[in-house]
Amino acid sequence: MTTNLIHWLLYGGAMGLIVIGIVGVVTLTNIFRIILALVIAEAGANLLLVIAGYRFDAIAPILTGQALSAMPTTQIMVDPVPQAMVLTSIVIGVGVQALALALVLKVYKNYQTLDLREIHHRMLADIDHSSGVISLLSEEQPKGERPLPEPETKNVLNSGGEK
Amino acid sequence: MNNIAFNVALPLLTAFLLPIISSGSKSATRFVGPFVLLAMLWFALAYFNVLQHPVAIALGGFLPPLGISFHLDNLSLLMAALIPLMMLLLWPYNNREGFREESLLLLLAGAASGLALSGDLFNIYVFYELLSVASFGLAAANRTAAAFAATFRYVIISGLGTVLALTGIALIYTQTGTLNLAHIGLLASQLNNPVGLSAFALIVIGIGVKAEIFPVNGWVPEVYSTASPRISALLAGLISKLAVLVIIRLLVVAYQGSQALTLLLVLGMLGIIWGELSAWHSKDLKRMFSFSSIGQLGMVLVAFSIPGDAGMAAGIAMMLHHLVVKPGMFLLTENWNGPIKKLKGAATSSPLAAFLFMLFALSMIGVPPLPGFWAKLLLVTGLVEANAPLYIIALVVLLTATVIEAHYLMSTALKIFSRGKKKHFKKLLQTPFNLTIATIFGAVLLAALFTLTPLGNKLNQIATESSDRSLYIKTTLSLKLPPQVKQQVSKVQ
Amino acid sequence: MTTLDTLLLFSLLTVLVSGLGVRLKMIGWVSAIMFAAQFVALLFMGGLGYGGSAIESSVSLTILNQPLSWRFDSLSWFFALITIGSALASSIFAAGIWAKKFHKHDGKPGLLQFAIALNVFTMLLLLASGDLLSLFVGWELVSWASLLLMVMAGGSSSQWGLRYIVYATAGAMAVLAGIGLIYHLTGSFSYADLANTAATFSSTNIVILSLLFIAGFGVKMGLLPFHLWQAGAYAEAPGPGSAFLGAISSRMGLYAMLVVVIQLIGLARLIAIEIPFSFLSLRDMLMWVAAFTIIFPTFTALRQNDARHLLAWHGIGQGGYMMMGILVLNPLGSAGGLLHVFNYASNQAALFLAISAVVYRTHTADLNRLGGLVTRMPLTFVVLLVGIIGLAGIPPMNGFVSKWLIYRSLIVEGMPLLFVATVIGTLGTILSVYKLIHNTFLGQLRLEHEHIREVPWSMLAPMLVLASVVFMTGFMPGLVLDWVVSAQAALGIPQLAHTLGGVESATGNLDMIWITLVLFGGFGVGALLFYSGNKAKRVHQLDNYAGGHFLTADDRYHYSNNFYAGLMHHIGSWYRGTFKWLESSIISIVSLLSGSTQRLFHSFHPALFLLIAATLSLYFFVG
Amino acid sequence: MRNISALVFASGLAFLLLVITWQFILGGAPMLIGEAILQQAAEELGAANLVTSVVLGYRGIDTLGEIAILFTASTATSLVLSSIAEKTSAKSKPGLRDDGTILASSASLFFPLLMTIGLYIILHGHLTPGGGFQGGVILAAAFFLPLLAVPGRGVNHSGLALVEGFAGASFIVIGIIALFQGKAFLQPLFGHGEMGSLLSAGSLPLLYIAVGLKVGAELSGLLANLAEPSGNGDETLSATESASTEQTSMQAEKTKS
Repeated sequence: MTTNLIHWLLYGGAMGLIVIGIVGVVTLTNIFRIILALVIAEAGANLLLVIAGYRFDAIAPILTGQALSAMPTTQIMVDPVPQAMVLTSIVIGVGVQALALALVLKVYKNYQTLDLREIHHRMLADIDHSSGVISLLSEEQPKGERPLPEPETKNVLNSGGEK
Repeated sequence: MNNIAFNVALPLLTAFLLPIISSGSKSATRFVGPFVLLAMLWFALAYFNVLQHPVAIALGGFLPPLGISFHLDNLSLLMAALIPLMMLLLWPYNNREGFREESLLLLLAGAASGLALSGDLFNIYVFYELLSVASFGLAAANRTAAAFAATFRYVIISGLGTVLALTGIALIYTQTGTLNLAHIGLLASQLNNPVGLSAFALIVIGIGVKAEIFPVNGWVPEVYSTASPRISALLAGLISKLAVLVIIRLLVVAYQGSQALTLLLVLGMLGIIWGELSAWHSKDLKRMFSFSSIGQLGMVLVAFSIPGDAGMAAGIAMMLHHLVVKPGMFLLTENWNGPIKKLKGAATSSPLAAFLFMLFALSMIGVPPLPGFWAKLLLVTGLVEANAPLYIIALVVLLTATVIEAHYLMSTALKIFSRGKKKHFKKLLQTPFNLTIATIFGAVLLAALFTLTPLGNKLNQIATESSDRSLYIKTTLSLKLPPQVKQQVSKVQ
Repeated sequence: MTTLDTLLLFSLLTVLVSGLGVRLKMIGWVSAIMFAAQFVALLFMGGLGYGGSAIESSVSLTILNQPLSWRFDSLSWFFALITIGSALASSIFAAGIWAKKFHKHDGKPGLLQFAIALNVFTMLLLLASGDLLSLFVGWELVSWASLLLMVMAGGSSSQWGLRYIVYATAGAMAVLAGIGLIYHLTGSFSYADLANTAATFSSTNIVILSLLFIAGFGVKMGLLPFHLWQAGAYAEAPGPGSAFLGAISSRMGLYAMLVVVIQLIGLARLIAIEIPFSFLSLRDMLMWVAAFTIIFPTFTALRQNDARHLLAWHGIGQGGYMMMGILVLNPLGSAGGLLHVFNYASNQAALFLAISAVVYRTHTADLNRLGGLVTRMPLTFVVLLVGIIGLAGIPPMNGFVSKWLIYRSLIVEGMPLLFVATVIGTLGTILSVYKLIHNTFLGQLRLEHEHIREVPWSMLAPMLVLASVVFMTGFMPGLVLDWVVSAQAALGIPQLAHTLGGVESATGNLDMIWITLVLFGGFGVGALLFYSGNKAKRVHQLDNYAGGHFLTADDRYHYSNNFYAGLMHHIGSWYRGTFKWLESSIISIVSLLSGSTQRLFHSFHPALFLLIAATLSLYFFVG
Repeated sequence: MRNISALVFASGLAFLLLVITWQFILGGAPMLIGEAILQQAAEELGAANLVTSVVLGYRGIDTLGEIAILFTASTATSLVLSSIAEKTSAKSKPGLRDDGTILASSASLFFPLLMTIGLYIILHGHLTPGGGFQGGVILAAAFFLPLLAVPGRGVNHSGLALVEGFAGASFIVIGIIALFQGKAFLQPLFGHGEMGSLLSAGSLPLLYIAVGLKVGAELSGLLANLAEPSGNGDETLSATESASTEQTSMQAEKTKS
């Protein structure tokens, strides 16, 4: 029972990290912090992975001392596979984070803000501009002059009379 | 001397060496990539001749499930052949800026091949991540402010997705104690519980970011409208299919229960509705195509959610059709990127492009006898055959979506074909390079039209083969199981 | 190589030749000759018109394990005859001088010929379909081929074309769903399997199937409420194109409905199904749909000020007659419905060509800008007159015969309300065609039309031929009734006993030869009286005075504006914008939904959706 | 609104995940392949560190994918940042800014130390905890430390590219050599040697050296790329600016709540 509880706490901690990370990504607006939140979530996933190979009273899967000569070892070892996987996934995480940071730098350079809302706004405006579409968002912020519809110059009576 | 591992090793090797090559000779940088892709194509095609039944290859000489194995059947080889082919078509031959884009494309090719071939869950995850990072780089390659912002959002949602997928993989590992897909398939009974199914859901949502699955595809319109058309074509055409392939493998091997299928069906349906409705509302071609791509991927998902061979055949057909049509369409957006209203006279300035647009649009709507129709027919008969209320709803959704699709595509087509002012014509002229590639896609579509019967037979063969769970398991695990595993397996059973 | 192969090959060749030579000047005549060749090839299969057995095509395909085959029976032959006939007439009309002028006004006469050829080919494919799959392939091809014809004029026609294609796609999808359901029930797409197992289908399935198919095929026929696209789409095509489309295009829906609903599923099943909480069977409901399809569009036609639109609106209403006749399902009614396909096609082609001839000379089809052309274009006037008499169903033209059959069948079957409805429709037809001929040919000649002449012979010839067909088949309806009866036999429904002059059966007698002779006798007497009296003095129409004032060219003494003002005052609100609310509400729903769906993609934090999706799907599996 | 729904759904997700966890804890996680590997890895590969056998042996292709990801990330980063780099070089390059002699000289002092440790860890990857990744990171730290101490000091990018290119390539080439010997791709070469000694475990140490160099070069390249713009005068200013925007956004959030 205690083993189960400890296990559960461990797993629960990993899951908790994941959820915290996700909540961070969703609720934060500063893009640098969003990256940090992502890092937390990744840490949670990695933790989960490494716990999957955890055994009570087991040693690290490295042969030392007499174990070297007495193969296969009699001592209980933890699962080496998740450890290898975690190694891989940490490095992967580093790569992604570095790229995300580079993007943050460039986004900041271009938009002079770290606020995701503002960035999103400006990005949509940019896309609309480059595709020549009048932005939906521009309705909310009119830019001074707005072209009025052309006045009806035709005499309605004349044209109506013919029809 | 022929080994499919080259399809992964060679592009990666070349990509690693590309910076060094480029410091030596600029022209070599440009030609080494296509050369490697041709070699990859040759390797993949060479296997088609040899392959009579699926084969597994143990990498590093370690037998699965301990080591990682590649699973070679018609479907994975088809993808492995399509990857270099698409890359060759969409290669930046006229890029003089340096080696980075080429390098990323080669990495993408290697990762995609690995993804298509791999039979190990974590290995798939690694290649998926490699694929993601390479596609992030390519998405930002335009270097506009909007492209950076869009890519950043893409990175974040994709990163969260991979966290979920990794969680799913960890859950599967805790349930089965193995990562090899075939081995997981053997132990599938242990996954038919809330934990296993949750793992599936997490993986679907996570990988679904790339597969443009419904709620996690917020990045699609942004990235596709900021990236260059070639990259959009690649992402929408090829990469999304590979992500779908992962889901199918998992589905076939481990999750044949109705609950997993229902999840896919619902997500697919929502994707169709959302994608097509949004596409209807969009006012420029790039976003229209991105949204319609979401809708199409939804259809693919719906197809795969049909149990049995019928669903597999329909799904593969839809997938291949979309793989040809969507890149062709994206290539046409290069100079037609203004609002749709201003496309008047486009047909006069480049009639071939207008013809191609019409061809792609008709095939996408599913007008017989174009290939799109047959794919849709397979889907419709499959849905009717599945004979469950939810599938009938999916049918209604599919057919309604087709009407909406017909409306927005045809209103665009009619704009393109209507007469416009002469002074706009120059602006609407298509660049010959992109037009040539789009023409090739069109030609492929027409070629498919004239070889429907053999294609259909091949499709059925592929579908039966890849929906055969026991065949998949047998193929990988017939490579002599290590005694311990055999023991454990028998114990578990 | 069967005769059917020859026909299809000729048709395909026409498409290819006219497609390749789209820019050549002579292409009009070349394709006209090739249409004639198709016509001859069709005549070689003439045995079908007199009860010959079906001709199989030697071509058959297997795609994705589904066989596709083609064959021709008497019904197909009957429809093919009308198709190629009207195509031939339109093609000849468009080949000569008309093409030159069309070309001068930025049109592409070669493309028109190509479009007609393509339409004919696809229609033949549809008519020749030997299973549900080839039926659907043909159906879709026909839909998309007619889009080409509709939008080639550019301008506002593209809007109508778009509307059309959306309706057509919706219809096609309904058909596809129906075919899918049949596939599920029978396990194949073949006609034989469907016919064999149809009796075992449950009532629910029959209801779903018939609703799907009737809605799907009904879109092309312009059945209410799917009729809004048709008039504009047909009318805005280039003149001869309108004639072709108006004559036959929407009848393809009727053909498909005949094959699937009548021949394969069987009308008896429809009669057996009662609609809950009403006294109607499913068949009765459809008949009422047909009745409203007759009335509403016909009275809408009354309101049109464009001659082409007026005619096109009639096309919808006349389709209702055909449907009505066939649904009666006694020998009289179904013969009437089928006969009306032929009669209406000849009338409509003649009328559209006549209007095109008027447009060719005057450059307008606006009924308020025409008038008095009878002195300038007498032969065109005659064609139009013959055509409208036929359309209105007045003896001695052919339209009377088919309508008489339909009325008679309704009376015989004891459906007085439906009979009244059809008569009301005919009333509307008469009123509106009167408006047509009055506003174009009668009354005051406009000053700007003072110097126009009759159209050249290349255009007159097909018109006159069509007019004579209208008269001859009215005079001797037995000629066509032979084919109709063969078609009835092919459909497997009771056949009509007929003679050369009309019908001779227990349920009704009609001898058109006798009626025509009496009528002309009457005319002869009248003419005798008229010409034996004082010679009339011919004056110019402005050589006149009214209210003590001499008339000038500026005075409009010919009231063509706001025709039937009084009638409109009373009934106008009844049908104005009928069912437009349906279309516009669907559009607003779609645009509302799509706006909100796109909002989702514009929401600034996509990760939220990931969270929600993950939570919900986990809940789905765990909860 | 968004925050509330996020919290609601997140708590739902957390609850569901915990429920799942509780469900599988009771069964106990099986260790199918782990156990098998523990038993036969030493025999098959001859590496004392069994994790290394997994990383480079059983899951060698994962490792290849992983270094490829690092390479991709660095290529993508330099692609993203390249326009900045060009701009910086166009502007007057700021001279080396000395941030203090103590910092600079201790950084140079640490360099050999870190290099040694890093190389040691890499070389003993098949014997003791550690290996190519861990050692590579330390190598990168060795290169990055001087850069932190003396901002604006350039990094020899072409040298790094050379190292990372050749290191990555040699990993694959070792794999391909096995292929040419008629073995499978990435199959370990050479004999096992005496277990526990430095020269054992066949080609695994070679692979780890390649990985270590690759990771080291990759990470230093990445860090240098990210650090380069901040060597610029106006970029340091932007950093403070970003901090201030952070503060304002925080304040804005506070006022909202």
